[in-house]
Amino acid sequence: MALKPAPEPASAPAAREVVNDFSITVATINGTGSQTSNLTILRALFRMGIPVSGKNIFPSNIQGLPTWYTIRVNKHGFLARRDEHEIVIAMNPATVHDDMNKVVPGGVFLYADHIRPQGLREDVIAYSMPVNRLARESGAPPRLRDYVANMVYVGVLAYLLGIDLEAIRAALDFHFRGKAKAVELNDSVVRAAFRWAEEHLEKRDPYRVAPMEATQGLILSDGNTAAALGALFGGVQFVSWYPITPSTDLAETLEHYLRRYRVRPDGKHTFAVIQAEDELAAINMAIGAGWAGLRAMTATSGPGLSLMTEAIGLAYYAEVPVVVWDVQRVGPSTGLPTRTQQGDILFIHFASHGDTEHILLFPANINEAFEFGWRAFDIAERLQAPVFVMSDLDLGMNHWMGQPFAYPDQDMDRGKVLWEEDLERWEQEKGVPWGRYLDVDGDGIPYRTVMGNRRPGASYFTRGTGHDEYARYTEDPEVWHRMVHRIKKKYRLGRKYLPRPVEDGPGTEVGIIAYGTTDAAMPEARYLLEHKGIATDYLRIRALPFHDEVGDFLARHRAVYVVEANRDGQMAMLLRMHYPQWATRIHSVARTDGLPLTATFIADSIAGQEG
Amino acid sequence: MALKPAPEPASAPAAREVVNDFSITVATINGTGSQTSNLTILRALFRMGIPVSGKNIFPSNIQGLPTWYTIRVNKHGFLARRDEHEIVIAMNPATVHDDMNKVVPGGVFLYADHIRPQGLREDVIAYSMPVNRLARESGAPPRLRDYVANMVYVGVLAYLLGIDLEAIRAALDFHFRGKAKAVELNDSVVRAAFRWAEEHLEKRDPYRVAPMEATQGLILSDGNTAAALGALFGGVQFVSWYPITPSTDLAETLEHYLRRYRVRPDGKHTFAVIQAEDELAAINMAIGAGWAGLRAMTATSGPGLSLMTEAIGLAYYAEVPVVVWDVQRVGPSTGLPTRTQQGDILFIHFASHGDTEHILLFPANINEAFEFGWRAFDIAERLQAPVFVMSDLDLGMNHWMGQPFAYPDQDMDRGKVLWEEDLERWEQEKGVPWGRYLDVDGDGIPYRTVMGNRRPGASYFTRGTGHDEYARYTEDPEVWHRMVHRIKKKYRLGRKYLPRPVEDGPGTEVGIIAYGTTDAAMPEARYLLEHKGIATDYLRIRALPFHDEVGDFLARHRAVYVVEANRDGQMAMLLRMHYPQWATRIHSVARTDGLPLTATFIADSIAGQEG
Amino acid sequence: MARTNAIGLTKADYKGAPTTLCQGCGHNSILSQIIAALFEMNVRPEDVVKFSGIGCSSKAPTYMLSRSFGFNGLHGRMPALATGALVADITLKGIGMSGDGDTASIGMGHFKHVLRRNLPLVYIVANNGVYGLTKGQFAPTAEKGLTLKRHGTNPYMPVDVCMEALAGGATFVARSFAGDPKQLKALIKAAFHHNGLAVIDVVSPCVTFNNEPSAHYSYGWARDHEAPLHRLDFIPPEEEILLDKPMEPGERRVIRLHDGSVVVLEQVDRDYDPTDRFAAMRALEESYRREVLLTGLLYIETEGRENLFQVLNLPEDKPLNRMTQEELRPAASVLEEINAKDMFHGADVRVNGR
Amino acid sequence: MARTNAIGLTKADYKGAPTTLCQGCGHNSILSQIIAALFEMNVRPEDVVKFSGIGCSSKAPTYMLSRSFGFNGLHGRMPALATGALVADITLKGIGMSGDGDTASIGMGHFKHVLRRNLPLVYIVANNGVYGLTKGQFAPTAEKGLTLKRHGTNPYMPVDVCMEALAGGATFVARSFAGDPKQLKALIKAAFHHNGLAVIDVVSPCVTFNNEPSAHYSYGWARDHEAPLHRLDFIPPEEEILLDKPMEPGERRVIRLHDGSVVVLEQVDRDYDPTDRFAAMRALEESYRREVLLTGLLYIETEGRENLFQVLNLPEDKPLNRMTQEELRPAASVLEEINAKDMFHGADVRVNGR
Ligand SMILES: Cc1ncc(C[n+]2csc(CCOP(=O)(O)OP(=O)(O)O)c2C)c(N)n1
Ligand SMILES: Cc1ncc(C[n+]2csc(CCOP(=O)(O)OP(=O)(O)O)c2C)c(N)n1
Ligand code: SF4
Ligand code: SF4
Ligand SMILES: [Mg+2]
Ligand SMILES: [Mg+2]
Repeated sequence: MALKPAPEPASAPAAREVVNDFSITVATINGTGSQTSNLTILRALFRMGIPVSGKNIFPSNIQGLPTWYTIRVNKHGFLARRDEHEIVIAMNPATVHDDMNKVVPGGVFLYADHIRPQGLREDVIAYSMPVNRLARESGAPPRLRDYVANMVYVGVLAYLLGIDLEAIRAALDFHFRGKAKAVELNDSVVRAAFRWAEEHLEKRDPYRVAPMEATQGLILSDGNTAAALGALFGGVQFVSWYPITPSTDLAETLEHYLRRYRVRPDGKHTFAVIQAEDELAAINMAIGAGWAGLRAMTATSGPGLSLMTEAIGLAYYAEVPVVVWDVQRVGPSTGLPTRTQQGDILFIHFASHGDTEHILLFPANINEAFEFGWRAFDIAERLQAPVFVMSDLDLGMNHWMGQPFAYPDQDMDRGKVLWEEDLERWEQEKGVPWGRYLDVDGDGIPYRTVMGNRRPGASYFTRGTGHDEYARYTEDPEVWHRMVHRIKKKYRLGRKYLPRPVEDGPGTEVGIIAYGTTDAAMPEARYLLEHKGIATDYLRIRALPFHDEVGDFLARHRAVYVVEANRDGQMAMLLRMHYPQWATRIHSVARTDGLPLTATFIADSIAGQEG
Repeated sequence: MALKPAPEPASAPAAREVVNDFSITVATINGTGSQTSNLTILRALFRMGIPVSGKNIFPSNIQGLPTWYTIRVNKHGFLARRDEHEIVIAMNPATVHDDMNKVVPGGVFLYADHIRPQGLREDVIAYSMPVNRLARESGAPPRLRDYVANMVYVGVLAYLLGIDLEAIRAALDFHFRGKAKAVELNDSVVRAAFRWAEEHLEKRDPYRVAPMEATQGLILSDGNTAAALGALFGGVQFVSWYPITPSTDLAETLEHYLRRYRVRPDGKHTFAVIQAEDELAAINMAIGAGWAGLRAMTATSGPGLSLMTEAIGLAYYAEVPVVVWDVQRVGPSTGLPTRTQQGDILFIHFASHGDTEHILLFPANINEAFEFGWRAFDIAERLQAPVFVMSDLDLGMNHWMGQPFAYPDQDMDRGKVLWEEDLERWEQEKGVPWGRYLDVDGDGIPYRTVMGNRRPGASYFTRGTGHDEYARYTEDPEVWHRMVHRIKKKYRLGRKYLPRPVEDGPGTEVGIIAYGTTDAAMPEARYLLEHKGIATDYLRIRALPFHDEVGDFLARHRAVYVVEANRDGQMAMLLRMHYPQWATRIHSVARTDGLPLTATFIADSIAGQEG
Repeated sequence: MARTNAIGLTKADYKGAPTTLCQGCGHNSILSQIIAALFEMNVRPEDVVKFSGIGCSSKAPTYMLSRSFGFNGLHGRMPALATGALVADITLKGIGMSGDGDTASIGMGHFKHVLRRNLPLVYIVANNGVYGLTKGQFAPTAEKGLTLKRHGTNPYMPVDVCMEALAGGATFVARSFAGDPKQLKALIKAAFHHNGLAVIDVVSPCVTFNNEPSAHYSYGWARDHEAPLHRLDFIPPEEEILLDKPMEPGERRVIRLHDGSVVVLEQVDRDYDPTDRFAAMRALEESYRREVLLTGLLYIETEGRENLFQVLNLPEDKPLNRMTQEELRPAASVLEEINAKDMFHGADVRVNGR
Repeated sequence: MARTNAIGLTKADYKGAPTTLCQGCGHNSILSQIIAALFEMNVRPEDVVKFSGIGCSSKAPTYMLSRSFGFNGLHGRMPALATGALVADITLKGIGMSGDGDTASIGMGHFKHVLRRNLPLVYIVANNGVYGLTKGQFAPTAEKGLTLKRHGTNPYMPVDVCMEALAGGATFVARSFAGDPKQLKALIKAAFHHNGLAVIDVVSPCVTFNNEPSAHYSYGWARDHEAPLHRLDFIPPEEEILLDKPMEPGERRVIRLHDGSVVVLEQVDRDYDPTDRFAAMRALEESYRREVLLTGLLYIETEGRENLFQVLNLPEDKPLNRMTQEELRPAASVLEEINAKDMFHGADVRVNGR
């Protein structure tokens, strides 16, 4: 999504005007409805054509605790999180001083007058807003006061930055889906606040926005919605899930859309969604459904994944297609349920006892969340295997720009399923009686029938215990050996069905590897590195097991930095394991604190190691 | 346990006498009580001073299916499984032909006359035994007939091989714990069969045994018993478990001994054993107990481990000591429940979502099973961490020679626990208020209090969510980062508490690394390699994370072969991951089919790769 | 020649692989009765699908109905596995076989929740009071005080599978005994025709680990203490004519199932109303005090409760798993609509005034 | 100055960290009543230990008793966690706090099994019919037909925590309402003195996600439909004197607990015998039909059932977790005995004839 970086440094000196290049952070209390205001600002800027991203830093709590929303505005399209906050809007008395201290020198501190910070910093430009008074004057009913209070800062900010009031109006229209009364009320508060600011504030800061054309044709979405839509267009038939942040929205949004678009004219559903009693049930249900020929999925996060471990092994060894979305949050253990991490890679790749090596997909943006949403089913059914889509809270719950979602460019690939007539034909063609685990094609992928196929000989008995090519129980050592190596072959040859890595770069000797949401920081990080004199090539991994391109990339570079949001450098470890010949050139750039990585951290780490 | 190998090749040509160097396999039906007979043979040979090992290849079934027991007799002390069977005793009509085909050319095929093999092989020496008749004549009551029938082959074999009847008598005495009637009955059957053989069989085969002194002072045990005894002498206080083969015996034997040796004169128990409702409960109970200051453990196998995954992450991050025995069986999934594997290494090392790197111990023999049985508690309590003892079915359920168990040479290390008075003193000494997760010693290990400590300030609230040094809930990014890196430090520095690797070898350029039961095949494998002109050094890993010696060993050798009983070469993968600088010299020798690795396989694989 | 049923099949057509359970194991008898019931009801094996967890009881489905699909899943997870699968083709009838360990220990949660969902499934608990496959530890259904040679004396109160099913809102709850083939077969038939989840808790002795005559799950004790609530007969819809013979009130009860089949209960001691959930609980509670093995159809709810397929609003004309891309992937126009209306859009010319 | 109790503590000594639950959340009221009960009973906070699972309800223990140890474990696993821990020091009293999702959904199996074991633990289910912390999905206890804006209408029959406890053999089963502080406090006191597992299912409204007046777990509905079985009073052993005032039979019931404390039940509508398990089930069943929220002490079993500590034969003179190496590690002579007698030995001179 990044535009061609301009030659000037990312942030300009405070003295002159700063246009379309800063971050706004709103500090509020959760449960007070500030999300609407924040989204309104985000959308209005986006509508003005300016690249934006929005990130919600919220507590694992329902009401009353501090929460922050950060909007990054960047004309180059550098949209990763930054540590610097140019504009802070303080609405929460509990954190007002910390919030003030966050502002960069020369930045803006905009605060609700009733939260009364004790002593303002000299090096920031402070503005106070009569939030409660304006809310009162809005004429909103008392129960909406808190809510409306948040619209005040939208109006004041609009004045200070020059946000188009029409764009705000458009954002409100969208948000309230045209409910005129709500739009009117909010819009009037925004305009009143704007007018108040016009009259009472003297603009002393350098920040402002100016229309661009950089978002034309783009949309804003969160990754969970994108994933849900992807699954919808993937023809998902069965969803079993158990609530857990940050994956809950994915399942709920999916059910919402299924009820909208997958009910037949006679009222019957072409899907089933079951809120299970726990994740053990959720995954076992999905495995039952996948086995029975449905496109089946579940969505969860770390703790749920951990509970699914045993069943994952069953799906691996009994060769049952099933899609599992892991919207990663911070672990180990319950960890930080509302913060982001890329920490489940190693665990899931090797999940369950015995030898396994699972397929992981790494969507990096909302368009890939959508695409992998449907493609994961094709892969799972083609390879008769569990497929893990490794999203994270940052992608899943934050707001990202992207292309409109693209309709699948391939028909659904149901894999090697044999129905009644197919089976007949198959046996004639192949000249052997069908066996569930026979590798007749040499690709390690057997053919399967599914429950309901009434042809004689179609049925078989599935189990997680040792079985031969005809699915018969056996403890024969040779057969066990043969079966697990056939499965290994299936995974090895099956890599061709997985999304290939994406590469970019001039062909230098320093490489960077990243995956998933860490990609968001890469254009800026590489830009910063270039300015430090380090030109880099970039490869983004989109799936495990690795494609050959990954090895080639390692081979071509003197040093390769693997960037990821976890403590141990999990992908770097995997790369070393798989590419012993290049192991020494693999360097880890890893960090986890619950927040998305910043470009500065990445660039500094790499420069430091290169230096 | 291996003796200095003699210069002659392992098996001599069939023409001349073969003394104390062959394998006997008994093919029976499970549930018919042949285990007593097999153990009797094993023990009698052992009592004669001859090195032996006994391996049971049994089905996951209670009654009626084929089962095999193989005794390896080897004067050099080479006691690993072999693929060659010199003597096969066939008692099972269902497998008689397969069993006959197992015999090496020139070997012995001893069969019960009623199972009537159709056509005997020309190249084996066959003897038939009137098993039913002798059993009938034994005067044993009809319900014991089947059972007694198995004693017949003991007697016949004793005659053929020259097994000392007194040694057999001693074995029976031991087995029946002196119950005279049972001993008498069995002994008389053995003697009758012996006499019958004397009268009716003409010995035509070269195999025989001769007394040695190689087992003087040694004992025979299985690893599960050894582990249970180790835990007993480790002062285990709490055991929660759920039945699963092959770990069940460990828990049951432990309870047996606890009831024998840990009941106070007033009848009160100094332990608690709870058969839990599942493995989720078992591990959470053990974590509760470990948290509360008990030496707590559970024992399970693959599927149970998989279910414990979430709780493992909790113990890691909340820093709760707990010991988990994984008696490995064949996975993935339910796999082969009664076969052996070293397949859970990667999974457990990285178990649970988020960054983890668990401590694994690898006992290779019954003495280490005992030792790690007590030492694991010291480690868990010292490091406030879950500790996994990676046994396997081969060690746990098979019969091994070893030294008598050695009483712990160290006092129990309860780690940094503060009781009422300690806390007082601690705060004075350290000059800070105590905090559960404060790293005052710089070793990453905090001090803990436990429930029941009534001193003001002693209590704290434990959780799997983010917490600071004082165990207070927090979502602060810096604190999260600090805590997980402090934990990482604890594991890094804590390696010194783990059993160091064991090394052996002349100092050549080819190294071998193995761990756990694969060790049993190493003396013979290295002997075979030496005879192929490949001198080897050997390092046996006894714990994860790795000690520095492992890296040094890699550094010192041109090529290092990592031998293990799994499909993917899991330890080799870990070594590559941790030692990128030596990654290319690490070669994997891995195989899994449910049976223990043979020395021939290992030697041939290494020789092949050395090529 | 072997006898054939109305659809031309012999009993052999309902068989599975040769059993590897112990000789005399109760589970083998249950298999025989399932086979007999399906044979007599003229059910095509292809119309049945088998599920199980882990245990001797859960291995059992291998030994019947080899013409049916089957899935021997994970320990305790059979209800979840079956739920996911059965949704795929609601024309198939599911049989789930589980053990007391599998259901009442590790699987307790799923058992409770599959009841709530009223999944159409014949759920058989082959109950022997022990964990057979792991060599005879106490299962949670073992009676308090049961003493086993290798495991001492059980100090805990037993779980009563039927009481749990009743408390959990099951719509069909029965108890039977592997040594009472006639009753068991009738119950299996009725369960097969029930329009929701049917629990049959079968005392199924483990001859190897828990068959001392004093043990409540032994053949001996069960035979001596069985107290059937009624004599049972199942009459399929097409044979309803049989009911025409005169009936005296109080002697029999006739329960009509959703598909027109009928269960006839002939009174034994007293008239028992199996549509009264509360009476069922009382009968169970009394059976503890009287130390008897109460068997029969404890409870049935024939109307009022939707089954899971109804709740999910699944089509009846076509199984979900036979649906094609046309039915499953919404048209491109739908995505266009979503992109246009549900997503917020970037710069547009009007706003930027260009 | 703040009032102190008999052991010199003020209410503040029973407090925890400031609550972060929503204003008006039922769980906050439960916390207040626990605090009040312990304060009034003169229990030292150091003698109590807190456990919970995951959920708003499970966060709650943070907000009370900061002088007690506590462990906020994993979702659904509180019963297991508490079992392991409480064994370590049986002089401590455990309070477990859980939610309807935590107990009746993911934790159902452990709930059932901790009942069987009769672990001495006050087990409070803060029941709001929804998953609060994950934003208001239906919990398994939600009434059938409950409609929530974001989640549609619940099609499944509810799990009744009290019925489950009764069916599972609990020895103390009560239901209460966060809006009835007096009754709740009395029940907490009684539970605290019960010699085994005490389940209190508390209707504890989620003001954020499930408080529409038509919803059964709302303050409005619960207040309007509460039907207490009795008025309850708890009298600690040392105040037994209070009971001396004359009693008329039929008006009150007096239940004596193992430690000499007493629960006095004053009849409301009819005389209710809480020692009759079966009556409890009937009362519950009727409450469904009458659509009322039945509260009070549904069932108590004061004798006859051993608790887990008794079953395990734990010492009373010293907590397990204070035992030393001398008590825990058998002497070297024991190992010698084992080595000598239980292990089979290799070559001995006699046999080899040397
Ligand atoms: C997760 C897991 N834990 C434990 C086991 C071991 N296991 C196999 S069967 C069984 C008990 C079966 O008992 P039950 O369900 O009563 O069946 P039965 O053998 O008595 O018929 C257990 C614990 C397993 N296979 N998986
Ligand atoms: C294994 C696991 N699955 C899911 C979650 C997410 N989760 C957190 S709280 C909760 C539900 C809590 O509901 P309840 O027990 O009713 O408590 P309440 O918030 O309503 O008080 C869930 C599902 C989790 N933390 N762990
Ligand atoms: S062990 Fe028991 S349950 Fe298992 S097959 Fe044998 S008799 Fe049946
Ligand atoms: S969301 Fe509901 S349950 Fe959670 S704190 Fe708020 S009111 Fe209580
Ligand atoms: Mg059983
Ligand atoms: Mg709840």
